[in-house]
Amino acid sequence: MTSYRLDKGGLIDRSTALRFTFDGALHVGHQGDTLASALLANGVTLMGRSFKYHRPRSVITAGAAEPNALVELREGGRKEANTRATMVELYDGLVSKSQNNWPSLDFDVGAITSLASSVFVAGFYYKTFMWPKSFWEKIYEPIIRRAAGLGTASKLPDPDKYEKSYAHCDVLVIGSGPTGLMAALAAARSGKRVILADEGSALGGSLLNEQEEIGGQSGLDFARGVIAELSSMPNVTLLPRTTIIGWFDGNIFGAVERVSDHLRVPDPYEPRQRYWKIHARRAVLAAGAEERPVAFGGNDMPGVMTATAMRTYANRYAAAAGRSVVVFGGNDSIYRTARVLKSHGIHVEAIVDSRKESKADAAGIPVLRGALVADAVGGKAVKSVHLADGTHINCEAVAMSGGWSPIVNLACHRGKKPVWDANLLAFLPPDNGPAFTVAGSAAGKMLLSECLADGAAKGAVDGKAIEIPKSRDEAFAISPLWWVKESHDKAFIDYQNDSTAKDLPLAAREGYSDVELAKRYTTTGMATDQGKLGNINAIAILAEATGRTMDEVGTTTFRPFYTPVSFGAFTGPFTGHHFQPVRKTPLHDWAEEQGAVFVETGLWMRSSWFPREGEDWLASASREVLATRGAVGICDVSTLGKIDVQGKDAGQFLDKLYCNTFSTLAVGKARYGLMLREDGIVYDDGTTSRLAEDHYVMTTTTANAAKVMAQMEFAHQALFPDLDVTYVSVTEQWAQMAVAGPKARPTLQKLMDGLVMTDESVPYMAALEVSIMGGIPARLFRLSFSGEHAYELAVPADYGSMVARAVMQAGDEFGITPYGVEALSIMRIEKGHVAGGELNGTTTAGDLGMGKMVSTKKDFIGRMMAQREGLIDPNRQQVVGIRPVDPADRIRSGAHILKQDDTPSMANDQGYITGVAWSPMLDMWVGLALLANGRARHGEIVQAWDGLRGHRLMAEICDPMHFDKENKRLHA
Amino acid sequence: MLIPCPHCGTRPVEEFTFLGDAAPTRPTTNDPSSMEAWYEYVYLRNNPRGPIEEYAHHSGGCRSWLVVSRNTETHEVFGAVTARDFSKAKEAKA
Amino acid sequence: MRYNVFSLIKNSFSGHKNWEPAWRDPVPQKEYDIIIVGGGGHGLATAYYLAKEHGLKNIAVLEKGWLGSGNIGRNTTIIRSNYMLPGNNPFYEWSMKLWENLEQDFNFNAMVSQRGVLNLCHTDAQRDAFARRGNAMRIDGVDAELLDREAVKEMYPFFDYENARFPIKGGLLQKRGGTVRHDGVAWGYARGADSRGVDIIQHCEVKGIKVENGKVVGVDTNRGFIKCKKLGLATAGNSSETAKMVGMRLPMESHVLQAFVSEGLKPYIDGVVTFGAGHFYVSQSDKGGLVFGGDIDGYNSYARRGNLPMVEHVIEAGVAMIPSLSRVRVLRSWGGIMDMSMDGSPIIDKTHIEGLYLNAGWCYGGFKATPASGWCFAYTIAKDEPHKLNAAYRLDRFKTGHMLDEKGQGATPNLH
Amino acid sequence: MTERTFNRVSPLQDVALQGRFGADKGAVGVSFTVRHPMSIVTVIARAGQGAATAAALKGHDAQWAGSDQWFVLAENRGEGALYRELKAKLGGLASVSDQSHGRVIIRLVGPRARAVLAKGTPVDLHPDAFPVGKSALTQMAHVGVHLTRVGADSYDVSVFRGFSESFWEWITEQAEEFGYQVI
Ligand SMILES: Cc1cc2nc3c(=O)[nH]c(=O)nc-3n(C[C@H](O)[C@H](O)[C@H](O)COP(=O)(O)OP(=O)(O)OC[C@H]3O[C@@H](n4cnc5c(N)ncnc54)[C@H](O)[C@@H]3O)c2cc1C
Ligand SMILES: NC(=O)c1ccc[n+]([C@@H]2O[C@H](COP(=O)([O-])OP(=O)(O)OC[C@H]3O[C@@H](n4cnc5c(N)ncnc54)[C@H](O)[C@@H]3O)[C@@H](O)[C@H]2O)c1
Ligand SMILES: Cc1cc2nc3c(=O)[nH]c(=O)nc-3n(C[C@H](O)[C@H](O)[C@H](O)COP(=O)(O)O)c2cc1C
Ligand SMILES: [Zn+2]
Repeated sequence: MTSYRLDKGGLIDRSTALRFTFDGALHVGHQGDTLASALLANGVTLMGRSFKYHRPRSVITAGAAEPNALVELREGGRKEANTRATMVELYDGLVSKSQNNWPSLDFDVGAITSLASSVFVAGFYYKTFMWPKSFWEKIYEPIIRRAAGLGTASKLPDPDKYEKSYAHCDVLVIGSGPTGLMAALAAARSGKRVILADEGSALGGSLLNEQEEIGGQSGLDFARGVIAELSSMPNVTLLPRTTIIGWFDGNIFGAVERVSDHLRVPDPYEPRQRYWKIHARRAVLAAGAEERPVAFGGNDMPGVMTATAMRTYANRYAAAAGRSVVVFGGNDSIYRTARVLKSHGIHVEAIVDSRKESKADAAGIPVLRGALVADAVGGKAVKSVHLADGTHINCEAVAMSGGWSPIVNLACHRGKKPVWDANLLAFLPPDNGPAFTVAGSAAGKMLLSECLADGAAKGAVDGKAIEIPKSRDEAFAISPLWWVKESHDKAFIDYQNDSTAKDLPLAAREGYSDVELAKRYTTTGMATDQGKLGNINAIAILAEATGRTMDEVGTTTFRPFYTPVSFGAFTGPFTGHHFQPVRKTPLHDWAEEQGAVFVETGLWMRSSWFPREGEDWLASASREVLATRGAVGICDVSTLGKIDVQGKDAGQFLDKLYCNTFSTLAVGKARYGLMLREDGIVYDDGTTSRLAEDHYVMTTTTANAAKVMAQMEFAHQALFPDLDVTYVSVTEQWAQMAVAGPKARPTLQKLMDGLVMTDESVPYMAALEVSIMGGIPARLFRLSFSGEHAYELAVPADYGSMVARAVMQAGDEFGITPYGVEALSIMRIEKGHVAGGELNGTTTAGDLGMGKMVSTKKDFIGRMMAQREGLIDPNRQQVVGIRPVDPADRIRSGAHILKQDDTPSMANDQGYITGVAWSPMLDMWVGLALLANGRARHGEIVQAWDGLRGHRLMAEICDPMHFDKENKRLHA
Repeated sequence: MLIPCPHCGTRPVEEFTFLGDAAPTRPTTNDPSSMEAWYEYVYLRNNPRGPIEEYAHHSGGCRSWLVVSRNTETHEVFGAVTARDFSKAKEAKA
Repeated sequence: MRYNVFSLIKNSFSGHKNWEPAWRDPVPQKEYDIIIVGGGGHGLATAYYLAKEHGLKNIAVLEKGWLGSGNIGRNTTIIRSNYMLPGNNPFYEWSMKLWENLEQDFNFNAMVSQRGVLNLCHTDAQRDAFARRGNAMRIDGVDAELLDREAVKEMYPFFDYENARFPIKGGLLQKRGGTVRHDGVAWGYARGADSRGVDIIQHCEVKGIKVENGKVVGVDTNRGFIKCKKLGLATAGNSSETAKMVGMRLPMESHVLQAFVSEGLKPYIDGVVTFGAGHFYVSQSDKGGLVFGGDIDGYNSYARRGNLPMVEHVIEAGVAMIPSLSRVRVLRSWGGIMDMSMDGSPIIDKTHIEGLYLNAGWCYGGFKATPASGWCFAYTIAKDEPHKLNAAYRLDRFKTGHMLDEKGQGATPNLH
Repeated sequence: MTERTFNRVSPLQDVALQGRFGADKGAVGVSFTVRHPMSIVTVIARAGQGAATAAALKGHDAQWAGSDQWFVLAENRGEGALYRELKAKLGGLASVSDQSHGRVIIRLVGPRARAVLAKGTPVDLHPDAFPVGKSALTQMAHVGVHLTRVGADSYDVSVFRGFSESFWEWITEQAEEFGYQVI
């Protein structure tokens, strides 16, 4: 086909030659083209296939609402499915492909579904594919799935970067047509902070696409002048290529800036897209209006498009949709369209005006009044049109205009519904108050002069007016034109979803007459354009079919996103390893030197084990346990939450937080504490030490540190505001290491400045402020999670690794070994100490065997609710020890417990294993479990049932303390 | 949604953690006869469609607990006070 | 008119002009034996089973909006029975069994698709918790498989295994889990109930409940007073408001949960997958859109729409799990109002008022429960006592301390 | 008391390497400095002592850090010296906790510093809303931060030490488009 590029005009740079491919064929376009305009200019009108019937499709629009010309853009990890060719700025080297066809776009086998299309009406699949039952998943559904969907998404990681940013302004103006430019100008001249955003590749809105006259110059020059003024003002931010995607609570707008999508690849250091959250004190929506198609037969055929699109292709892109055109509509703008096309040398065969009369100027072009286009005829391209009265007109393209729908989407994102205007034949935006106003065509102002004035008025700050330039208005008179029922071919409402005008009365007949039900039954409005083109036509047809008014039918719900948004934009830089921040302990460097393998624990990286040559995790952890229990080990416990609690009422406050008592704790001592939730369930545990009369330092578990802090803040501020207490997290100030084992004391002794460590000077549960290594302030606690004679030493974090190295050196003569959380976990299970598996948010103090700790003398969080019958029932699951009867067997965490002879069933389920460990001390697997009435069942033989992994073995219930029951080692 | 923190100024919802209705008051006694009151305090909520006074923690900011007045149907925010002031005012009323 | 391929072809010859309405649009009668408030999945299923299983007549479902306008019409359509507590497990498995025969039962293709539900785990502790859960399932005859990293990788090679912040260590798979077309469920139950004589009355809002001498006698609606002998409330996110009509306060908060759909794609992800290191779950609809969601926004809400922070949160998690999602586009977001209970489990029970029954507290898991919930609620209403399957869903369990807390979060509804 | 110093190791020691990075055209947009070692002390007024504490902190570099809370900063002080000094001075009025090792302060200077920070914080950094001397507690990149405007074009951001490396990676990446240097 010959070129459809017009000889002159357009905002394209003819001196550039941009090469691109579509389905492998090479084409050339210019800077300023979109992929759609360049394809049209190259005579390529077949751009895609429809969803259900695989009908040949081309562009319907020249903008964001495009439902048909969706392509696969780019390749590899950059491949994007469903990209609107109308929004793709052409770049050299662009690669694109058509979608949803096989074997080719031109010859698409899927089109045979058209033959059976009389069966494939709206909702057909709800009525069939039910027999035989097994066929649905095996046969029908896979076929449907393969047929459905449009483009193919890449399965490779995206190589590009994304960014997020906040922005704040006094006035946000959305849309930069005549309305938006005036609004931004009015606001900006007052000195206020203004952001002007437009999704177009350049600012100017419809002024870039139309032949207008404003202030004695062309609309384009007017726009350029305003933009120049705005860009010179420091209080103005211009955001072209930026779509406002939604309006949210607090007048917060989401926006996506396509920073690099117009390039083959982004510049280094530049993101592909930037997601903005704009906090706007006030915003003006100047989004314009969308032209509606008319439902006539074959209104989806390549060559049929909205009149605005056809004018835009001619004016802005110097591309002709066809050499001869029929213009069809029910309003005055069709005359303008015909004149514009004529001015570009495109032959207009006729203006087909559905109305009997119009005063508009036809510039000598033949006009058929009171006439209707019933069908476009052709196939892959329009060859002619049939009018309802049987007239036949040859043409290559049809420009249609059903009227305008103000783009009210954003104004409806927070729940309000638009209101029908029977004169304008348009849904107008609801009143959202002064923080978010709507101006120009988006508010139903269809004349240019009205748009300029309305924009200026709505943008003005404190009523400060700016001068409004004179302009020339086009005539605007409109009559309803929705559906030409004389059509023979399908008349499409929702192009992409292939829903037709006839589907809507069918839905109504079947009981789906509510607009929301009709939407769901026919899928009208659910495609990527979200009904921007078709919904109002659908409402009109539904109204007629059910004898209701437009308002009675109403619109479906407008929801974000205004246009589809890439996941990457919302993700920003938080991908891959940067999904969440990494939190490292002050001993990280030291642990790394020691060859630690790290494990994610919440956001922390903790040293998990310290393998030596040839060791797996189990061998390493076992060796670490043996070394610790045999002599001395050192473990990083810095991740435990540490909270400084100070003040006159600190003790009283802790008494409220814990079920046991802290106000009586002696200075210089630590105590284990159990914290409940208000519902009586255990929340957290840890030791709290009293450093001074009015100063405690509390520790929490790693997992709950932040939650406990929030609970304290709540308890103090909301429940007990009269207590004179302060608390602050000092977790990060201290590097903390457990030094455990029979040689712990002689090891640490070497670091002490002056302190002679004895059972008297540092007794069990001592908590002392000491000085080490010649003046480093430290805290020394004699605590033990491992069951050994052990200490925890805390030093200011910057010294952490240095001190850990010193401890290693001091312990060298004893064979000191670093141990990680695996070894820690083995030792705690050997000793029956509870941790995450048992503190699972459903256990009580009694379940954990700590019922005696619960005070009955004071008020504390959780006291009352803990006494409910369900929480004191003796048949509750209680913590027990468990070990295989045959020491060669391996019990597994997560196995359930059955009585010795019971068959597996929920009714027979007695509990489950919460944690297991290979005990190098006992030479067998040992575990902890929660077992119904477990404390009374020590010695019972049970089944450890692990059907999930195909294991079942006999195990013995025992005391949770598997090792050193008398705690001799602790006090050794 | 923007929350006017009395300490930090106006901040967006992502900096806050919510804990629901602030109307229930923690009983002051542990007397067994108060069980019903405790149950109501811990478990029952008015859960209004419309205005609510709710606890919000400025967890991503100053870490104060606030009581925010807001409409649960429109998400309109009317204001915020500190939980401390709210509790004291409630106490004074009782 | 029965739906099948023959009726479809036959109707195509007459241009589909002769289809009968899927359900009638009746004028409310003055009195019903049983009124169900709420034309969502649970209300419609209840009416269906009251008619079908208990042979009851003279039933109405009153729905304030259009049929299925509540959470049934806006959920992410995941069905599964991977629960672990004795009070929950048999109930959800019964639901699964009902799903498996549902369409033939009510003659409507709701596209029950047992594509498998895979929960990923990222830590040893999570794997242990899955082992516990999987065994609780298996012990009761429910299918469950524990997968290691390699097995997950074989199923979904395009997830992030190399560069992940929280590496995938395995997962718990329930092959019988999957998805069901949400609207189809509402419509199928509606059609099934209607054909058994139930009056489904749309745009009929209950505004008051009349109780005399401790007994329900009827409801005030925007279409007048309607008498009834028994009244079942199945109003999901609006439950506190309806309970308030008889002066009841519920152990419940209403929260907004958002969901999302991407542009349509050719088959991309086969089953349902949930990410274990952030809140994200995804499946692909028969139409090709990726349907996904995550956490509730976190604040009390009746607004059916959420805010951007949760959008970002969910999508960040999604891309962390599947890096190639980065260039896929999200098309639409919406919200529904969840009846978040104080222990994350539902309530199906009688109340202290004679003839008044309550079905609520479904959190984000009530879609999968629809058949069993309707079935059990119908039983409870018909027999005036709970069935053993819903015996644990007592309203007084919070008072007695018999919570059913699968997540162990306690009385903090927005954490369930 | 004599002030003793020890060799403190910054968690960013191996990460914050000097040089120029990112876009290499034109002047740098932002310069980063890690302020280390610093003395940082949290001061929290006891009940009813907010005003008195604030008065007692006159003359110190005290930055607002929440209701009746401050971070007091100093450079070139020995280990624990500032903490001990404030504890002695404020005894009874306020609680004092040493955080010198617990937080890392990164200073941003330059014409694009504000744009870099806006990528993280929802705080409006316009000088009318966030003048010199003002501090805010907020979040950036999933990390809690304490942010202070210390000059027209300069800001201090302080984060928990454990997050500092991650945070450093994020904030410097945000500056790439403007070109940045680490001093
Ligand atoms: C985004 C989202 C995702 C979800 N994802 C899943 C999932 O993947 N899997 C899963 O199992 N569950 C999921 N759920 C939960 C599930 O949808 C609900 O738990 C379930 O649908 C609730 O039961 P329902 O269908 O009866 O509720 P609804 O459909 O909400 O029905 C309640 C009905 O009561 C009506 N009503 C209320 N008040 C009155 C009144 N006064 N008078 C008359 N009528 C009234 C309402 O209009 C509504 O139609 C999700 C929910 C949401 C919102
Ligand atoms: N009968 C007719 O011919 C007729 C009918 C209607 C309008 N018009 C004319 O159209 C013009 C309308 O001017 P206007 O300024 O109101 O609109 P406009 O169409 O000129 O500009 C709207 C701009 O808003 C942008 N936009 C829309 N939604 C956006 C979003 N969510 N994010 C970012 N940008 C977005 C669009 O890209 C567009 O550039 C007037 O000249 C009017 O006379 C003519
Ligand atoms: C499983 C599922 C799939 C959906 N797929 C689409 C879709 O492809 N296109 C679309 O526009 N909306 C889709 N939706 C969203 C609906 O349009 C609608 O937003 C949702 O049902 C909530 O209703 P509301 O937005 O009218 O309040 C889907 C919803 C669900 C629950
Ligand atoms: Zn605050």
